[in-house]
Amino acid sequence: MSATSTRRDVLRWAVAGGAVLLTGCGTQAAPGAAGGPPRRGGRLRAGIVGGSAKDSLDVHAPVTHPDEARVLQLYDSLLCYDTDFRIQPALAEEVTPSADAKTWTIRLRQGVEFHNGKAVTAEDVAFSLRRIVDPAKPQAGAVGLAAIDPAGIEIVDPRTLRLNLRTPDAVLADQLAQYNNGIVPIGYDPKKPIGTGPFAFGSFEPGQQSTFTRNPKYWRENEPYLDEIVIIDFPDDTARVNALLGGQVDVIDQLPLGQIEVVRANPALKVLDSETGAWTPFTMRVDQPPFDDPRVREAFRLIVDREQMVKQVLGGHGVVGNDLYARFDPAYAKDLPQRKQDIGRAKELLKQAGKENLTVELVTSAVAAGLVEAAQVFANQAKAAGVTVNVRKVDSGEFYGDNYLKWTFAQDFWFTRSYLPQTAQGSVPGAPYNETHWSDPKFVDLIAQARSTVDEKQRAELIKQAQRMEYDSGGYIVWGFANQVDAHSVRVNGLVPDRSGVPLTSYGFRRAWMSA
Amino acid sequence: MVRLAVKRLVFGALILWAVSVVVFLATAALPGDTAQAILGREATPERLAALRLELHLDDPLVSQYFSWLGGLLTFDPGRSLVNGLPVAEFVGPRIVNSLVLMLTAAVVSTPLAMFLGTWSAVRRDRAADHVTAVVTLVLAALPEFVVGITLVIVFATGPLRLLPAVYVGTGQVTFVDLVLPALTLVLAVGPYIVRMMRATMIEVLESEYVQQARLKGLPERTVLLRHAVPNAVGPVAQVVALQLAWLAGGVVVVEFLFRYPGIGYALVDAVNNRDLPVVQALALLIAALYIVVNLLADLVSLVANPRVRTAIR
Amino acid sequence: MTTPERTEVLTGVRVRGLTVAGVPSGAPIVDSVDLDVRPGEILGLVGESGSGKTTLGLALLAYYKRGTQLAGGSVAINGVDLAGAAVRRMRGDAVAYIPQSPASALNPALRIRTQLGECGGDDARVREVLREVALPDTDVFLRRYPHQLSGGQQQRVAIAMAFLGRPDLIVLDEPTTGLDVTTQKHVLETVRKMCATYSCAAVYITHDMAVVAELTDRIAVMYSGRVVETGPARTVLRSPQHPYTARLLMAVPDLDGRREIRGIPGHAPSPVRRPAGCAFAPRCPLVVDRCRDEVPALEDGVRCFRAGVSRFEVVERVEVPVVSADAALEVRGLSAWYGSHQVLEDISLSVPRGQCVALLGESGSGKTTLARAIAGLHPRHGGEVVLGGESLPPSGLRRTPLQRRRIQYVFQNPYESLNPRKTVRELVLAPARVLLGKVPDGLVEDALSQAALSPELASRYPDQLSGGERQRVAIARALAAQPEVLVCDEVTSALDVSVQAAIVELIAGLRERKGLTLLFVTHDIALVRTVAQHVAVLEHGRIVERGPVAEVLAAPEHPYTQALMADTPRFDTSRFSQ
Amino acid sequence: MTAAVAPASLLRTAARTGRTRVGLVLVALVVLTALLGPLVAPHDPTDFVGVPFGRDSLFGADNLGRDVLSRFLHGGQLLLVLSIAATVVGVGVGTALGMVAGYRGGWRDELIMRIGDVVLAFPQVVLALLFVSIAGPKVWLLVTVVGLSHAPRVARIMRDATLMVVERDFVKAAEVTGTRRLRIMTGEILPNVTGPLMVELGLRLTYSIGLIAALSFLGLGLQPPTADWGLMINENRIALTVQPWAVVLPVVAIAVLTIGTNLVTDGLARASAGLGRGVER
Repeated sequence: MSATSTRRDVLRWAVAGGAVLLTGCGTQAAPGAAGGPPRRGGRLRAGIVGGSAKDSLDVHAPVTHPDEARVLQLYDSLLCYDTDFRIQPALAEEVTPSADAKTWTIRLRQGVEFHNGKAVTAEDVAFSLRRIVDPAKPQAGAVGLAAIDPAGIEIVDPRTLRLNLRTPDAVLADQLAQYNNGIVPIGYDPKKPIGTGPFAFGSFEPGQQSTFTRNPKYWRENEPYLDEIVIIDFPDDTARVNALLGGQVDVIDQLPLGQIEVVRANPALKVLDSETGAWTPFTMRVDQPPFDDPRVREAFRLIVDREQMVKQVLGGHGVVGNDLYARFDPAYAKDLPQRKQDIGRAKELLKQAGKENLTVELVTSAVAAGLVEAAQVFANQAKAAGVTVNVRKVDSGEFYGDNYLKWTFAQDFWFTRSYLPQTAQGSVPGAPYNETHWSDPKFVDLIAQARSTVDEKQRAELIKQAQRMEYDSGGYIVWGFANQVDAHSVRVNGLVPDRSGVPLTSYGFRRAWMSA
Repeated sequence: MVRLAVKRLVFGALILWAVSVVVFLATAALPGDTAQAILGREATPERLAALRLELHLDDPLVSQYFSWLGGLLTFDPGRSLVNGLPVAEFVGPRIVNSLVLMLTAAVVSTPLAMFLGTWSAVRRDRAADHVTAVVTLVLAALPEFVVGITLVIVFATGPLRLLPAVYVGTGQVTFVDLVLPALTLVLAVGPYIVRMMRATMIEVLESEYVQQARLKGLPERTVLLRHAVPNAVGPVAQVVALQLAWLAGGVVVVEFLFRYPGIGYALVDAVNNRDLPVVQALALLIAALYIVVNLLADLVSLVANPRVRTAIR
Repeated sequence: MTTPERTEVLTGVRVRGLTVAGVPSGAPIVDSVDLDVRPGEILGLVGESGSGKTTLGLALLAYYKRGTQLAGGSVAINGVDLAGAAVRRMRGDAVAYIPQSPASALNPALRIRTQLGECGGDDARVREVLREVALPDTDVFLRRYPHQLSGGQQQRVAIAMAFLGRPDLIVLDEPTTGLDVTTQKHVLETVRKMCATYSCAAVYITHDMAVVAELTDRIAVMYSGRVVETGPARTVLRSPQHPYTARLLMAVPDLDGRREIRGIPGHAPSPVRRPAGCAFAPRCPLVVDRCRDEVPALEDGVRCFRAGVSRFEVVERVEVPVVSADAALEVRGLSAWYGSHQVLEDISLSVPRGQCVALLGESGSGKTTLARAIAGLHPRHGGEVVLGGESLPPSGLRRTPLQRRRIQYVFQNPYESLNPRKTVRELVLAPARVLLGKVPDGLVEDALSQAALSPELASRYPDQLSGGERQRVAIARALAAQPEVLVCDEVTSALDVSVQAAIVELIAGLRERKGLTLLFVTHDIALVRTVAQHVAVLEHGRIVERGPVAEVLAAPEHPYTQALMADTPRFDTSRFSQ
Repeated sequence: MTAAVAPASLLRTAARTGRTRVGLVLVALVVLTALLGPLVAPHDPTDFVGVPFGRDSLFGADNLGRDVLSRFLHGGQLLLVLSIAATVVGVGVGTALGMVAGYRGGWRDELIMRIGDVVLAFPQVVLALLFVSIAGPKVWLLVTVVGLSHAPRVARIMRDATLMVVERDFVKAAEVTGTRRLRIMTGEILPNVTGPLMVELGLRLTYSIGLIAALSFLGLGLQPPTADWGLMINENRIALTVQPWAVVLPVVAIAVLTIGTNLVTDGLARASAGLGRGVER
């Protein structure tokens, strides 16, 4: 596939259909390249970070990492991302926007069945979408699908439905590809989870472990290879790594930096290192002093030594950022100059803003790998510019407590997303996670235009303008993109690097197989 | 005796009630609520509102407390806010697991430590005593997790793969799962008992009744086992009780390290989730455990030393 | 008792050159002791506290407490040397020990049956010995734990334990300490009977000369780790050869009141600081230079260069007629409680100004409670305490400083009543500071000298003082407040006889010279005669008899007083010194 | 005869035993490291000298590539200060309450001891966890929570000690003259409970060190990027097998300090018991 192909092309191409498509959101590399042809059977035990009594199997409301991993086994969405973070058809065979991006037509793949044997119909899709956007109980994906009007969902025929949107949305496909917007049958009950995924529900102990058995009728050819998956919760890093080292699990996600060398040195284990578009920004509230002065924001961006950040925080497992997210978006502004540390200029800007010898509090929490570490490195770098950064580490309960999204200077973490879906999440007024309170009317206007622009080139142009604005005066400091580092036993094959930022090839156990 | 026991039980109940209030207020004061804790990163105002409604979090605190207390008095500690399971059902197996772990640790460490302490006291100021003293001092000074990690490296992830490094399963623990966590606890708790036993034994060995027993010409074995040890058991029981009560807290770190499905693990999780009914049930349980263990220790003292019967008012 | 002299070599106990040293100081706690005890004979080992008598007693069983060790000499019983492996076999069999305090020497965790059973002998034998010591031999009794027995019963159990194995030697370490006189009498009778029955050699350790006089056949007097005089009891008591023995006898109170008591100045040295020569030299009235340089050897039963020079002098006591005086202190209808337990019932008492009333009673009679109620230390009482016509509030806290000042209280135990963290000066000043407001110059020195203490002691701490000095400090503290009435609560019971006599002399002198009114609480009927003009006998919280001392003691009317008079061992000088 | 048992002489008596001396040396070693460490540290504790967990320098780098040795040398001061402060708070409050309970008795005794029971019913770690979670990890809060969680334990001991002293006649002697209660407590009782008091000080210091280190370890203690031993252990324990020094150095320091204070406490306990009983009189 050529690098210049646009999403629209992909979708159109999807209409053409073909054998290759059936492997869908996977790498096109032969899965058995190293270990011979894929072998069927076996049981994979996966140690997944986090997990808690609050664990859930609800397709639309995963809250922990193990939840994500489970959802990805049980359910499919209409579309999905491949390992290069390009949208591919999944349960939908074709998804087509109208020219004004106000109407989207979805055509379902033929012959897909739920775990209980019921065929997937347009009614099920309508039920799933309505469940997500239900105003009485909005689900995780509700924000992204905000344009969908539950009343405007038209069933055209059992395999086709039409979405009449409230507002134009040229990038709805991105949302339909989110794992938490999976398709479930009418009458879905999270306690008896039924989906179309590669594995069917076996057992579930919140905070402990869950099992899944092979779905023999899975729609993708040959997959899955394994008979059974065991997903085990591991809130503690040491315990998770010990389980891998002790041979009690076959794969783990989020290998801690300090253990990479240990795993590398172990001939029985392998490291899976994926470059991603996941980012852990510093968030400056543009409506609060001292960050209401754009000069201060720029000064802070100039304070950051990004190379050092990547080296110290990520141990080199990542790439530097340029204060912009969505690095895999085709419209990503590669032409903007790479920002580099410039303490002199930063001091000058602070002086102009009358904010010399500034002291700020940086709120951090160990809610994602590297946050607390990044905060410390930044605090150290800021000293050179005469800025005192007091790191305040709070527990996750407090971080997401009453001050969530209101911290003046804090951090956050995001998986890989394309530009417009990301702005809908965090960079426009009314976005649920607008932690920087960024609300420039001109920017809002640009985004709105882009969302309703179906033409790729025009849209890319608009996006670039918006990116320029954020680059110059936004509230984010995007210092880098962390690699996703996982580890597995050498017996596990088929897992490949993946750009999504979701660990273990987006928990793609359907493609994994165990060598003898 | 009966009056004493009743009085102690009433006091125990009062203490438990005070603990419940403290725990309730403390959990209520925790920043963030259950809904925020469940949704975490996904806590948008709309979803928060919907979840709060679902979880009855908007009820006033006092009514939440009393409905919980009322439930407790009818032996129904309510349901977990987080996963909707009845607390008893959710916590029950974990209590069993923790008790099994703690009891194993106690059953192994107590006689062993008492033996070592006695031995050390008998060999007072000799090489064996000094070696025991140094070893117990060092062990007592090492944090549990260091001991635990070391044990894991030695027995599980290193060249010797005799035992599981962590617990993997659905809540049913087997003997092999128990070995390393229990051993860690034994090494954490034992040294204190050894030292206390040694000190008490030295005191007892210097007592006049031991002198009298020796002057009767009894063999040293009899002097030790019949005359000295029973009189040391009483005071040491108090220390053992304190250590067991400590286990209730110390078990948190160990359970985390070994991913052991017990109450310590569940408590940290419940605090993180702001799962009020579970936190309260567990905190009350730990407090109750403390009270029961102390009662037991008193009982042991009573059995071991008939004089205490008259000494207690 | 009728054993011929010449058989002494093989039977009985033979101690030669026995030396027990402290660890690590090496100072001999027991120094070169030679003793012989024949079968059936009771040897009284007499000594004041710190003289090493208990250490010696244990050494006779080849037992050395931690911190002590055998440094030389030997103990042989019936010709068998008590050393090495033989010891354990012989203990409980050939040798037995009756401890000072059975309450702490009986194992609290074991039943009487178990503890008796360990001493050899079958069940029948256990019951037999129990009957011999006049204890019940029932199963109920045998099932008891030590704490369920009375003090006298505990002591009898200890005696039974000792005699179970029919020992050749039995060591009794002050076995009647803490028992009331009647119980003491019974226990002593039991001991005497048992020793005779079993024809065993007994060493009876005590500080009480009266007990020695009544019980023992021979005496060994210890001073600072050495036996200074030994011989048949009669001989030693009648004509003591060693100056220490002589002075010691003069200090023993006389129940019959014919003799004044005299204390020995100074105090006995600890083994670590024993002087180079004779240990008694610093206190000896007959000391010569040689005494200070050279340790005298034991010759003819005496360890003294000036043996025989000293004599036991009887200072005849002159009975002073009691003159009438107005009451300085009056108690009217006083009752007192501990919780719901009434300890005093309707006590009325009058203390004439300038005179001494002795409050006589055994432990538990309520005498200390009465004293404390008067001093305001026991507010839970009814009735009235009247001082100089003024009724005092029950609680000391409610009394005015003046009222508090006028009654001062001296406590029983000077080791307990002086705060060890304060200097003598601070101690003496404390009540004066609170009660007098302005402290006059020289108050401390004045009070100390009144209590016959050197002013140099003012900078010392109580731990640096001997027991007698401490009690003097306590008295000085009371005097510093310039009281009218001094309440002395068993002030000599924690002290040695020689010191007791000196304190009694001091108190009597204070009354005579300063006109102090005294309430003297004591359990020792022998002291009453020496100290007081009036006596009130207290039994179970009631005054059962009262009157002038001479009258009451000469012809006691109440059975209790009569029993006290009869059961108290007499140190009857007339028996020896005619 | 024994000398007066002032605290100073208690220490002196204790220092005569070999173990106490070893303990004092160990404590001194760690205290000196903590006090002088910052002066001799080769780097600033927050400067980056290499890749995370790198092993270029003497003891390598930590999880952020900071010099382990420098962080170790900087990391002891605060722990010591906090432990001492918490100990002083705990033993101070506990002693005051224990003395009031023991001396005054009655409802005050009941009230104090029952409240103490409630506090005691929580394991110290759980108590600290709860309060630090509520108010956030603040230095004063750490000191207060750790201190106050000691208080009932100290109060129990001091109550018993006070009861023993109250029974003694010199307290009665002071009462009979009408000395004020506060004065009796400070002047008569307090100087006579210094034995158990010193032992408690030592013991609670040991526990404070452990507890504060444990809280730091659980991430509830001091704030990053502070160099702190407990925090160091927490930050680097994941790489124990790769870069052991970052964990081993603070663990050893804390262990040595604990062993040292334990030995000194032992010595104090023996000395005060010995003085009370009168060794070789």
